[in-house]
Amino acid sequence: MLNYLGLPAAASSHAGDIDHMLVLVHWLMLVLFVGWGTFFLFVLVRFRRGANPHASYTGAKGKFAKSTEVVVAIVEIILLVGYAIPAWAMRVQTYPAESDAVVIRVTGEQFAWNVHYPGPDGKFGRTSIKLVSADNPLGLDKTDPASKDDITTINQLNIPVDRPILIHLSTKDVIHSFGLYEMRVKQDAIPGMDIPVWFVPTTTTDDMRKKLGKADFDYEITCSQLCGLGHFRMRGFVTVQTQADFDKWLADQEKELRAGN
Amino acid sequence: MHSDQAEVKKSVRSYMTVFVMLMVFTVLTVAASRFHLAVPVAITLALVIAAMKGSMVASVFMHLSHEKRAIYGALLLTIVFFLVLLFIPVLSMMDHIGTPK
Amino acid sequence: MDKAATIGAMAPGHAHEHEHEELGFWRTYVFSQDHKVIGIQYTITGLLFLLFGFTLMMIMRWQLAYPMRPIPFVGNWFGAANAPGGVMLPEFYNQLGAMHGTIMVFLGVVPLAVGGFGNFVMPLQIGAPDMAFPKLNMMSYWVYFIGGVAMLTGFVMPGGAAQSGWTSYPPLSDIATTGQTVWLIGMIFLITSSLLGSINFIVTIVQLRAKGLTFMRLPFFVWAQFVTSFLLLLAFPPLEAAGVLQLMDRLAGTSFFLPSGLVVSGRPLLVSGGGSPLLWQHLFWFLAHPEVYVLILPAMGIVAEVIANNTRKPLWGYRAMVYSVAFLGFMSFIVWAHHMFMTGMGTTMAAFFQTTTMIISIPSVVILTALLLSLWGASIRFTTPMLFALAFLPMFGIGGLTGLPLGLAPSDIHLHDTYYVIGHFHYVVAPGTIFALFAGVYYWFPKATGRKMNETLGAIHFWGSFICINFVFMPMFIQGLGGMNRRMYDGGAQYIHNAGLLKWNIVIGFGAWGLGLFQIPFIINFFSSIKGGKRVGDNPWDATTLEWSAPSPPGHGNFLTEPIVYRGPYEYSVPGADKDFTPQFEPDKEKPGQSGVGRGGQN
Amino acid sequence: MIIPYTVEARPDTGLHNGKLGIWLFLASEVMLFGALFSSYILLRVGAPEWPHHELSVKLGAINTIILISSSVTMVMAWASLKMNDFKKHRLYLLATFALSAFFLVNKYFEYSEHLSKGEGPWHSTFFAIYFTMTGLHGLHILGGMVVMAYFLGPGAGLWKKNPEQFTNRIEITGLYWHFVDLVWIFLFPVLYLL
Ligand code: HEA
Ligand code: HEA
Ligand code: CUA
Ligand SMILES: [Cu+2]
Repeated sequence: MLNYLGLPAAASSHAGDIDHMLVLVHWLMLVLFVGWGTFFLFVLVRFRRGANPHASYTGAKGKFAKSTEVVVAIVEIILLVGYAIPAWAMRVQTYPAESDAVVIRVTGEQFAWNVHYPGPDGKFGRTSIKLVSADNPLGLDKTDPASKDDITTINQLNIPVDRPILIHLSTKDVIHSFGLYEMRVKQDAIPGMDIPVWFVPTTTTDDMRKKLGKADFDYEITCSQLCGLGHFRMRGFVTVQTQADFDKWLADQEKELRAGN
Repeated sequence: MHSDQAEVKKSVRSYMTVFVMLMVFTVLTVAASRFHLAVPVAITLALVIAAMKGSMVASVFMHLSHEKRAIYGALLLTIVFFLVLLFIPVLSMMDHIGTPK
Repeated sequence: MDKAATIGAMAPGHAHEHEHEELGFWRTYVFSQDHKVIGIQYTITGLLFLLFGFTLMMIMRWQLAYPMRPIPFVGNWFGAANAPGGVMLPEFYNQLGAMHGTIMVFLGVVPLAVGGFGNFVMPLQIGAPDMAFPKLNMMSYWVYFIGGVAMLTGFVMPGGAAQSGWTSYPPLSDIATTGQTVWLIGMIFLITSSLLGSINFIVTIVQLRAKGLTFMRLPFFVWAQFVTSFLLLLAFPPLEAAGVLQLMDRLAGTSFFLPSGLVVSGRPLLVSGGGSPLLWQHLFWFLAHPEVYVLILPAMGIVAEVIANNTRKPLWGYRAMVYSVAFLGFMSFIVWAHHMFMTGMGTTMAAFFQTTTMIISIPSVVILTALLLSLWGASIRFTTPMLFALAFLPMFGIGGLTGLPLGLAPSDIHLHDTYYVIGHFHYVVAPGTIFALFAGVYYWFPKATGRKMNETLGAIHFWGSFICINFVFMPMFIQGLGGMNRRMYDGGAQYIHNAGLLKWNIVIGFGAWGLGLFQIPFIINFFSSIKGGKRVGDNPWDATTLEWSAPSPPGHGNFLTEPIVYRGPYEYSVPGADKDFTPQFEPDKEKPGQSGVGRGGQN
Repeated sequence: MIIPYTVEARPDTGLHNGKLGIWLFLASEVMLFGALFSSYILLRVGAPEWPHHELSVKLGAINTIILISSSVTMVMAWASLKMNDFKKHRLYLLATFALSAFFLVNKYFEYSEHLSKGEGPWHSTFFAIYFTMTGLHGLHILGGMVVMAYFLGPGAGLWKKNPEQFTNRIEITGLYWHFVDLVWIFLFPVLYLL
């Protein structure tokens, strides 16, 4: 079934669970629809006026209806208790420890994604809305020592493969929604809140390009919540790299940062 | 007229009793608020008194103590949804994975 | 003793004609207090709004099929502020989207399904001379009309109409242009209108049922209207409150929905802060989920009537259907946050709302099953209303079934805010509700006018619409599963992962314009049949419910003699009867008259 | 054409149309104010701190007493009709009207004091809620006054023609009025005392 649903390639450790659920629900839907649909078409032909000029007052008999209803209810309970509730708990209760994970802040604004890495010291610098300006969209306080090594990018998220990624999601203005389709991640960014999102990417961008046979493939960040006239173009990119490549990327950024100052 | 005069006279007496009780309760709430009780206690007390006053108004002035079934039915439904509306949004704010920024 | 006699008292033919003449044009046709005239006013206004809302969408589908290309024919009408050179701007796309949603739901379907059919049919089906509060009824219509017009003035406001989606999520809507203020004012009018209407409906159903018409003898349509009215009555006020709060945010500088520390376009927003954007979402969905059942229940009611009539047999499981519809109504108040899974819900709340969502799907399955099984043993007449009613079943089935993966939070992660959601709900509202409403128009047209609509044009309308509409909405599931987001001005052309899905936008476009073309036979049929349709008697469909005992069209006060009900609503093909339908109003042969059944003798 | 049960009760439900209608209306009002109270709870629970004693308890308490008294005069206006005493009815209704006017005057002083201190709805979440809730409540008072004015003026003629219907109408007005009082009974502690 999975092949027929046409989902984007899966690239995170929990994507399998979600795809599995989608497959199961769609099986349920298909069986019900085909079952009822066949019955429906049969009845339309069999009991058309021409074939059955006199209707029966009593109509259908038997426990057929009740048993379908009970079956639907049971399947739904299994889906809920067996899959949906545990899978959701996995997403929102068992966060990786900050020490094991790659911790990144992502802040939405009309119409871009600001990405903020803590740098080698592992600490995010102080930010303040008073300092926000065109070349400092996050309002990073340059006087705070912790901010000295912080790396910020716009619409570009680099992450290492096979490591838990913990993102602190927030927004400066309106609601946006952080969607990574291949990672099966979607989370609204709500003003006034810092919302944690985590996942473990399993395939680097390069590997995925090879796997799909598409040289121009890239993981994308979509904005899934209407946020104004630029909503449709609020796109970012994710580059999943090997740990070595990622470390090198960080070091390059660091060098650039120092050169800039 | 359906109810006879004597019955109305009797209810007038209960209106007056309720009036006096409402006044007493009002004074009580104001007085209680001066004692600077702990916040949860103060809130509970004030709401309990308000609920008592409210139910007196509803049952006596609005004759809810002896109303027809259709009206009880509609109100029961309303109360259920009222409580849902009052508490589920705040409960779901408390069961939220985000933290204030 | 009892005033029921008054219904009969005014009955004789010339008495009511006399009254008519006294009222004059304005009070007969414009500020009428007659539920039938008001029902027709609602119906026509509702249909026009539907057509308007659909037109907006046909224009949008051009932009989605051929992004940034000038809109043919009408492109130049919109002015440089909206579509310079005939090419739509993103702001304008968002306006059209928000207004399409609002118009279809609040100005089209609800007024048509509840205000139109409910008003016209329900009092007739329960044997009442009119609604319980005729003046209030008139006011509901005019308040609705004013609200609708107010909302449309947004299009000529500076900055254009509301453009934050029909959901109007703040902070976006708080900082939006003036069109949003008009939208809010319009909504407050619409809500008030619906409230007045729902009070009237409930009182009418409880108080004005004819002699012998117990609750378990009510036609299913009346039950659907009854439950719908409760949804309107109790779910709408929270949105009214929310609307007031948003108006305060926009006009009085409050921060109900604005937290502290917002930076908009690089500048700090100067408000006190301390609000919560999620508060709006709770209040909005507290209404809007019950609202979707407001859209579907009257539709199910119409389908049930048409199916019973055209199968020539009683509905299967009437009782189960009634209990299900009541249960559905009740449950619809506690599922709302399934629209909010992605806002950061914890495990407990998510479990609660997923469970209630799964529970609510069961009564829908029961109702659909009952309607399907009603076909067993039938003698099906494929009349135009029946075609639409039959199509409703699998179409609602698709829409309903695709609700299930949305209702499970983990699978909703992938589907939320994609075209899958758009596909889901359009299957329930368009080939579902709209088809049911078409069935209703064809079915009750003879009651309102004394003439039938043309069956050939009807069949063309049906088959054309049925085929086209599936080309519109089926591809949306493919797009949604592939990860195409909704509310995308360029149809998602920016994104690499959508590349393979864009071709469907063209298919959908042609589906939508084809659908538009196939409405022409309907419009022609509708207007030409008013004067030119085939004349028919009072009961052209050989139906059993009370509305068919009144003259077509019914006069002021509806019935010539006081209606008395002797049996359940769907006594078709009763064994031993001399014809294949035994109306509710026909006395039993053995005990003629049964005049012992007084108004009070029922429960 | 006459609509049945506008005056007398339908035997099986025991209600006349207006009575059921007004209760349904009040049910919707419960949900309207319910949503506002819900917003209040949600915003207050989410707020880092909440202001105390911003409002004058004295003015609030006076208004509570005024409204409670007006509820009593209202129910007496109805009871007088039941006892066939139209004169007394008018006196009580007039008293109710006057009390509601006092209430609004009091409210006016309260509002203008806060506004002059710059404590408008834009000032803080607390004042936003205070003005919205009391403002909406005030509009309900105003609506009730319009209805009372009608029954003191042109509407009073119905007593001669159809006393029972007139009594029903006053009863319905009363139900609405008690509800407005009831809302205030909750607003007062919630806004002024907590
Ligand atoms: C009339 C309108 C209507 C109806 C009836 C429904 C019915 C249901 N809806 Fe839908 N829904 C909407 C209108 C409707 N919805 C709208 C407008 C939105 C989007 C709003 C927005 O964001 O803008 C939405 C969005 C929406 C979401 C949010 C998605 C998201 O944003 O991520 C969810 C999630 O749980 C959901 C679930 C359901 C469920 C479980 C049902 C269930 O009640 C369905 C139960 C029905 C069945 C299970 C079918 C049973 C039938 C058969 C078994 C028979 C098959 C028959 C044949 C083959 C003949 N809906
Ligand atoms: C009841 C609700 C309803 C109905 C019926 C429809 C009907 C249709 N809708 Fe829509 N739609 C919404 C409610 C509805 N919609 C909502 C709530 C949204 C979300 C908005 C948002 O994002 O905020 C939406 C969004 C939406 C989108 C997504 C836009 C986006 O995300 O960017 C699309 C895209 O194709 C679409 C298409 C259509 C189409 C092609 C129809 C067609 O099925 C239309 C068919 C209509 C008819 C067939 C009517 C015909 C009428 C007549 C013929 C009358 C004749 C007149 C007389 C006789 C007087 N709708
Ligand atoms: Cu940001 Cu949409
Ligand atoms: Cu819903």
